[in-house]
Amino acid sequence: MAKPDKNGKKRLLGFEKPLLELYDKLEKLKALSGSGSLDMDEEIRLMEKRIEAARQEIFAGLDPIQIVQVARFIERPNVREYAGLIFDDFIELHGDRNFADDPALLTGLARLDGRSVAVIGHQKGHTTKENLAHNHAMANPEGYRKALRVMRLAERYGKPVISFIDTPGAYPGLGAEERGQAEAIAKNLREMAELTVPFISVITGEGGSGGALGIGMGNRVLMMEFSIYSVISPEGCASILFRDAARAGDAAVAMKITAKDLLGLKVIDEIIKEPVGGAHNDPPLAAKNIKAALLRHLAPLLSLSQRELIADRYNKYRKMGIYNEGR
Amino acid sequence: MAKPDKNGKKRLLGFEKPLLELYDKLEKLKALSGSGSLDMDEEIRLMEKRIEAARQEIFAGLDPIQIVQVARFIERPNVREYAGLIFDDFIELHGDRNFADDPALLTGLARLDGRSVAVIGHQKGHTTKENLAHNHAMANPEGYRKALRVMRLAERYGKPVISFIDTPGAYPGLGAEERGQAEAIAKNLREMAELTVPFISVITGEGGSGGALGIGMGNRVLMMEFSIYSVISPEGCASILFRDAARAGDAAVAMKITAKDLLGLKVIDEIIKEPVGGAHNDPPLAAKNIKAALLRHLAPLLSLSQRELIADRYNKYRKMGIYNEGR
Amino acid sequence: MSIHDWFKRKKLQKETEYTRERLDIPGDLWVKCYKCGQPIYAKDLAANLKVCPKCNYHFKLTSAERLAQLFTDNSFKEINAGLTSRNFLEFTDTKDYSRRIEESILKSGLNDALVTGLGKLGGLEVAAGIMDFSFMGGSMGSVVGEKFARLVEAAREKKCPVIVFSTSGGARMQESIMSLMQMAKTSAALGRLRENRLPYLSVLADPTTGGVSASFAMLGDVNLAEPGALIGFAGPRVIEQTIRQKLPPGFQRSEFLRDHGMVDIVCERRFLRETLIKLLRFFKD
Amino acid sequence: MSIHDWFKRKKLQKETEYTRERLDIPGDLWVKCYKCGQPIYAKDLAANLKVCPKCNYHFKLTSAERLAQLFTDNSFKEINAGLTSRNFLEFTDTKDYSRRIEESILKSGLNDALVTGLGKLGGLEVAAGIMDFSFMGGSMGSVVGEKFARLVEAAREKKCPVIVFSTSGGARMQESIMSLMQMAKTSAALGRLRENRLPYLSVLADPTTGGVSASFAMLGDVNLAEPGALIGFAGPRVIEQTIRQKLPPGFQRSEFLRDHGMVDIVCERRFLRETLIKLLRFFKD
Ligand SMILES: [Zn+2]
Ligand SMILES: [Zn+2]
Repeated sequence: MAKPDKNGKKRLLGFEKPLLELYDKLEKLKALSGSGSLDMDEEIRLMEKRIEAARQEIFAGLDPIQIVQVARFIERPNVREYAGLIFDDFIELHGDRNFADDPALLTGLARLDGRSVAVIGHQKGHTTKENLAHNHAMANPEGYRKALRVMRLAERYGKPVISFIDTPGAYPGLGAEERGQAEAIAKNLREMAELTVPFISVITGEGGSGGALGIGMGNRVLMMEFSIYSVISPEGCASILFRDAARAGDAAVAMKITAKDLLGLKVIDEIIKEPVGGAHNDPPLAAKNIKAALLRHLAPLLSLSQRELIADRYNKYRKMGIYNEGR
Repeated sequence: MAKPDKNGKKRLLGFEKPLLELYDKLEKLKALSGSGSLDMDEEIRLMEKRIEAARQEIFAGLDPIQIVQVARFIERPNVREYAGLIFDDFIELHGDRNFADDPALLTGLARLDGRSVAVIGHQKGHTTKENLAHNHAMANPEGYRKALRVMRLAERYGKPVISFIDTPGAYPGLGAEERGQAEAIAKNLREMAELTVPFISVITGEGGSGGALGIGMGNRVLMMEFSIYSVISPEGCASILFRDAARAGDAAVAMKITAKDLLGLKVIDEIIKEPVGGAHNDPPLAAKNIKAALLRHLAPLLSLSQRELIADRYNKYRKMGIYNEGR
Repeated sequence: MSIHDWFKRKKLQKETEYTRERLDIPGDLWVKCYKCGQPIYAKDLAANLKVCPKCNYHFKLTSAERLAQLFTDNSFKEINAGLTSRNFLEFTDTKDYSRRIEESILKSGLNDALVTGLGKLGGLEVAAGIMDFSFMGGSMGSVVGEKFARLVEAAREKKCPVIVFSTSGGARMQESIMSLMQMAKTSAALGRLRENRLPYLSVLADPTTGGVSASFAMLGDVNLAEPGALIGFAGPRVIEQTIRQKLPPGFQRSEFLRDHGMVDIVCERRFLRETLIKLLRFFKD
Repeated sequence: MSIHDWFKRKKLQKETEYTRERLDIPGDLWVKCYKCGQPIYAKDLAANLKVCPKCNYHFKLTSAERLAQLFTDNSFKEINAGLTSRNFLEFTDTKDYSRRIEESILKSGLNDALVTGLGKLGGLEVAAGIMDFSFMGGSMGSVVGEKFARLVEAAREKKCPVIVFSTSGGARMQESIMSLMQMAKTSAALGRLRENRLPYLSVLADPTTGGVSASFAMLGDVNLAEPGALIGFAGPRVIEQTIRQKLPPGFQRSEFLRDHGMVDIVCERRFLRETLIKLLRFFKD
């Protein structure tokens, strides 16, 4: 998954176009090397390095709306893939014991470095068909209720909870409203605050508003380097606040939605480094980085009592907000 | 509501037909008394007493299938009426905070002799239209979940729970199965067992199988004199076990479904006396009897700790069952 | 504030109502009902708690009006009134957020969209929060979240119940992610209140949508709603765009939410105070 | 017990299956699959854990077969095997209940519809209960309830998890109200287990309906179901009579229950043992 496929274009993001020329050259070198007796391994390696360097340069200078593109990229690893790469013995659990199994949200049990944990995450796909099957990771109330059920299961047996956030938002559908989308998210927020087990949230792609927060109230909130987290999409912000849908780029800047911005605002605790060119260029490496961060943040949480864990979380969110105290 | 209406027939049960003649005579006496100057008050009082005596005699000798008829009688007071007569300040609470408000099951908050309690009960109607609106008191899963929500609300604030049972059974519909009727009832059973507040159940009419038990696991289970409680309806039992739908009467006898039978089996704790001719003949008196029984049984429960309340309930149900120990 | 002032302000405030026409005032003394279109004598409307005597339409109330209807003994004492919003992101859309805040303060006479305080209802102490739609559409930013959290803390200290009247278009988008975090903050505060077994009554007024509905507004031990209030997570327009069809009548209204299990009691304004007192007494024992 | 005996007994036992044809045995060595109708060599079927190699149909297992598949190390030790049912109501329908019990004991070689005991799975101690449909359709009476409650008590004493395999037509109607009370008794036992934070895994096999589905079968920390099992509160016939229409295909089957949120894992029999062990290890940490 690390490199573009044969025709090279599908897996490149719009702003990666400058790489196309280099990839073309690489292909030609490979063809040349394969056809003749001339050994061009050295040249190929060199070209690959140039591509790597060019990619690194591009990604070092991404502006917010480009980061939005990376965060939403269809090739980006999804929660099921991360579950397989980060954990051992992942077992999916279906259903909210109530109404349905929501395919937009994956839940299960697994082992992190030998320790039992519950895993929760929004499920995207890599194709249109997959995305339709998972409703583009836009969960219905039953998704949030499934997540809560699994969190409570974990809590009952003292197992930490790890959530992976990657959603445009909670689904704004008719049935979702009928079945209490607002209630489902609200209840999750209150219950997450009171969870008696360590809880870490990782924003891996799109952190879309209440739909993201609905499973994201960890003791620690970590963000992948090229993920975003915001109260509304840049497009939504542009069309509502700026009254100009074309100004999504400006909105992305103004809203401070990148990992770096959010670290500055102390809304998140750490940025997890991504492989050059984004997580999709090397999912195992991305997973390795996530795993390392999870273990690092889990360690101190494991030594806290139930009361301390709740207090830790309460204090974290209690502090959020910037205002004038006034008279 | 204590006497038949003008044409006298509507509110009489089938086996009360012998009373018709007496009622006719009463009407005639009244007409006579009203038309002329002759004072016939004495005669009227006498006839009324004869009716009362005849009714008492009839009801003293009811066989089980006749008790089934009383238990199901459309004139029988329903939970909303009892709520108004037994409690003060009843406030209905709607909904399971999940999917729907089930009109087949009434829940609310009220005061019993000055003490806050939660009230739960199957809701029947007095007309076909009302019964349709309340689905003949056959609750869907959301009814059981609403009940559980209100029980937990009561528990959170240390308020006792009083449930009123009057249902042919849980609704066997398509949607009910889709939304987990079995799960809803099962969960209620487990949660009722663990309730940390005093809990009293009163079977006021039909105690129909799992649908009745689904809100009926009180520390004390009381039964109105002419109510029934069974695992299957006499008709169902007759057609399935006896393979003869006409043998419902035999089934009603064999199944031991009357209050007296069940007191003998120690499945219930007390029989609440009904007014002559059944609760519908004098709802305020029926309510008064229920209230007295509730207060009497509540008193000792109020002095138990949370742990003791759970133990009391656990032991009650743990003991139920008759078997041979064997070798 | 007179009803006259209220209507003047009403004209200034951004109307987020969906299907109803904007208020059309034929004169100073007469008001045209949003719903039935009938003219109502302004004094009659005020005397009727701002409920249309003809069709029972519940007009929006300002926080001041709500307080006056609720704390008839003037027992309400505001707390944390001084908190004001800050443009910490230096956010500018069609207008600078700082200027927006200033203008809203001037227009509404409030410092932000939530008024909090302590008072007595039916002789019982309560901590009360009243949202005001006239302050930037009742949107929730840092100030709303902070005042809410402090209100809950005050209740925990006094060991008294909390009542909050919600009316909100959702998040204060000018505060971006920080407005989202207020959902977490307010819900966490309610978690603590619950741990302390102190009751929380939530009253939903027209409209309550977005981040407020998906946090504290839905979390009442008892959720009450005024008749006909728009209540939902997503706004009707967004849903229509998603499902590409018109929404059925009554969708996302109080009665709909009751029938779908989310609202315990749809309560007419004239019964609201006594119902709240009954509930407070129930929990008090 | 040989597969041959099993089929002989199968013919005797009351078939509560709904849409499928009764088993038709063309000979001793060949079995016709209920679902696909294909003939299967009996030894192949047994070797394949009684799953049709052609269409994956999961045949019913007796408790003995289930135990053999599960406790491959023969570690299972039965407890409370001696309990037998009693005709305490002197109940007679088309046959005296006492006689029914005797006949069922003779036919099945079991004392009642639930076998309970302690054993080791993947090296971990478990308390296990296995229902047997061949004993009066797996119906739950006083003995099933009592053995279930004692099993849970044994688990609480040993501080080990509980695994129960359900297959049942529902309540033992011959015990009338007392069979209903077993729902309360078994669920209360699970409440205690939960308070003790000991895991409970529920495996639902074909069919699981009525009082068993509406009590312990649905209460697993994790609910597993074999593919295609009929699972529901009301039987399909009752529902059809109620709604007066045919039920859609797949209704009340394991996969339907998973999609409707009631079953965590639909697990093929060949993966069942390892999945249970994985789950036990998860909870054990
Ligand atoms: Zn009007
Ligand atoms: Zn087959």
